[in-house]
Amino acid sequence: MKIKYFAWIKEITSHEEEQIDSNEINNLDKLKIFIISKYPDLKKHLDQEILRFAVNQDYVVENIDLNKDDEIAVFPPVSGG
Amino acid sequence: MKIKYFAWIKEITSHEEEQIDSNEINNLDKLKIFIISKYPDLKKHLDQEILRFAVNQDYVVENIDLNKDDEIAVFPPVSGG
Amino acid sequence: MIKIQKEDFNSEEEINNIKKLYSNVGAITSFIGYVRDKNNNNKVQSINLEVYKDMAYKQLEKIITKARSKWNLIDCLIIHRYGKLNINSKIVFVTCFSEHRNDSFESCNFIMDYLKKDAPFWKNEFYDKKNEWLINSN
Amino acid sequence: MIKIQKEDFNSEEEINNIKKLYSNVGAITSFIGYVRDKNNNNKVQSINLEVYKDMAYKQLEKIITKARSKWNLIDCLIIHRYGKLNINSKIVFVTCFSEHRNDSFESCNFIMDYLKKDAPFWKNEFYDKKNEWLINSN
Repeated sequence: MKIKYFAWIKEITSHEEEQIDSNEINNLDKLKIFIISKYPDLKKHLDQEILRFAVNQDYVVENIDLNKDDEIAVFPPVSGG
Repeated sequence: MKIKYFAWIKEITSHEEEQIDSNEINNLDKLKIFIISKYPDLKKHLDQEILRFAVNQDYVVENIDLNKDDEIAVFPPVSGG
Repeated sequence: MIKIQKEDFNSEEEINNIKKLYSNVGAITSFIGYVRDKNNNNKVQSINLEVYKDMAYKQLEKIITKARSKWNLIDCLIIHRYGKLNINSKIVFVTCFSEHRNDSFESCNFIMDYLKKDAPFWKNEFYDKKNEWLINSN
Repeated sequence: MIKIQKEDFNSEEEINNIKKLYSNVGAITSFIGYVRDKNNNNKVQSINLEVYKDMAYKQLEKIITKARSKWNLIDCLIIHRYGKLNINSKIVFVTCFSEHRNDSFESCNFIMDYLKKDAPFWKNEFYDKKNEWLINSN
């Protein structure tokens, strides 16, 4: 699956996109655990519920299953308009 | 004083402006009486409170004194915008 | 600024002429009213808009003053046309300039409310075989 | 219609391109958001607006659909810019076309509310010696 990072999240991860292919990361909660282990600086933001997650361009709050060709985005609160 | 008529009121009076100079017409109530005597077709609209009056470009509802150089306007409810 | 004119106008230019004076403007809300092709189930051909110009300027100034007392308005523009207007023509343009969105939105709506209630304009609507003077419902 | 673009736009032309399709449009409400010269007491030099484009289109479509279900909307246009924007630049343009005023006013305000809450754009504001990522307050 493809993971995308935006705004200052991208500054923490140092890249805007990565491909993660593991049979074990098959839902959003597992992906969250994977991400904060890879980028420990994200942990406090996840704990403070500052991180937003979108799966295939829709906001997702609950844990949901993930598929190989899903696009998951991780980003901070928006500030458009 | 100068009297101005607008919209369909003007169609009843047949002109858009007239000069009235009488020492007796020294307040708005007297002017109203003068107007409906001169244009009897206006009476029912005055009675139904459809006529609007403005003195020197401000709406006036109460009876007020009128002066020689006042501009009084008589018109129906507005429909701008 | 208040303009009462027969001519059409370009909303982009009108907005830019005022916007360029203020770098603190963050929000502009505009309303444009048009002549519609139908009204009360009658097919409209055109309208004739009559105005009492001196009073219209005075009343619209009052409305802007009232809006300024209620919201943080940086500037405000009202353009109202008069004369013969065909369908699809612009009739009225109200634009409110403020730092933040809420002030521009609410003041623009407020000005339109009072304009329709107090500004001395009268629409004479022309249909196929008759014409009719309109009354604003509010 | 939704446009997510770097380029500036001409509001008069954008409105006319849609208005000419509908003779029953009597009311248009537009909102334009600009880059202000100051924010939170900092003098702004410029902003960089980042966007997640695919998601922005999808979310803005959803917001328009929701607005259409609540008000009588004839059409609707959203333009949101991204990239480097200097002060006084337009950021966002929302225009709602309806028969009557109330529908255009309320839907335009509603769309702006949801756009600020849900649309995946991020402002990075550049001051004299630092920069800062913003968060919308609502």
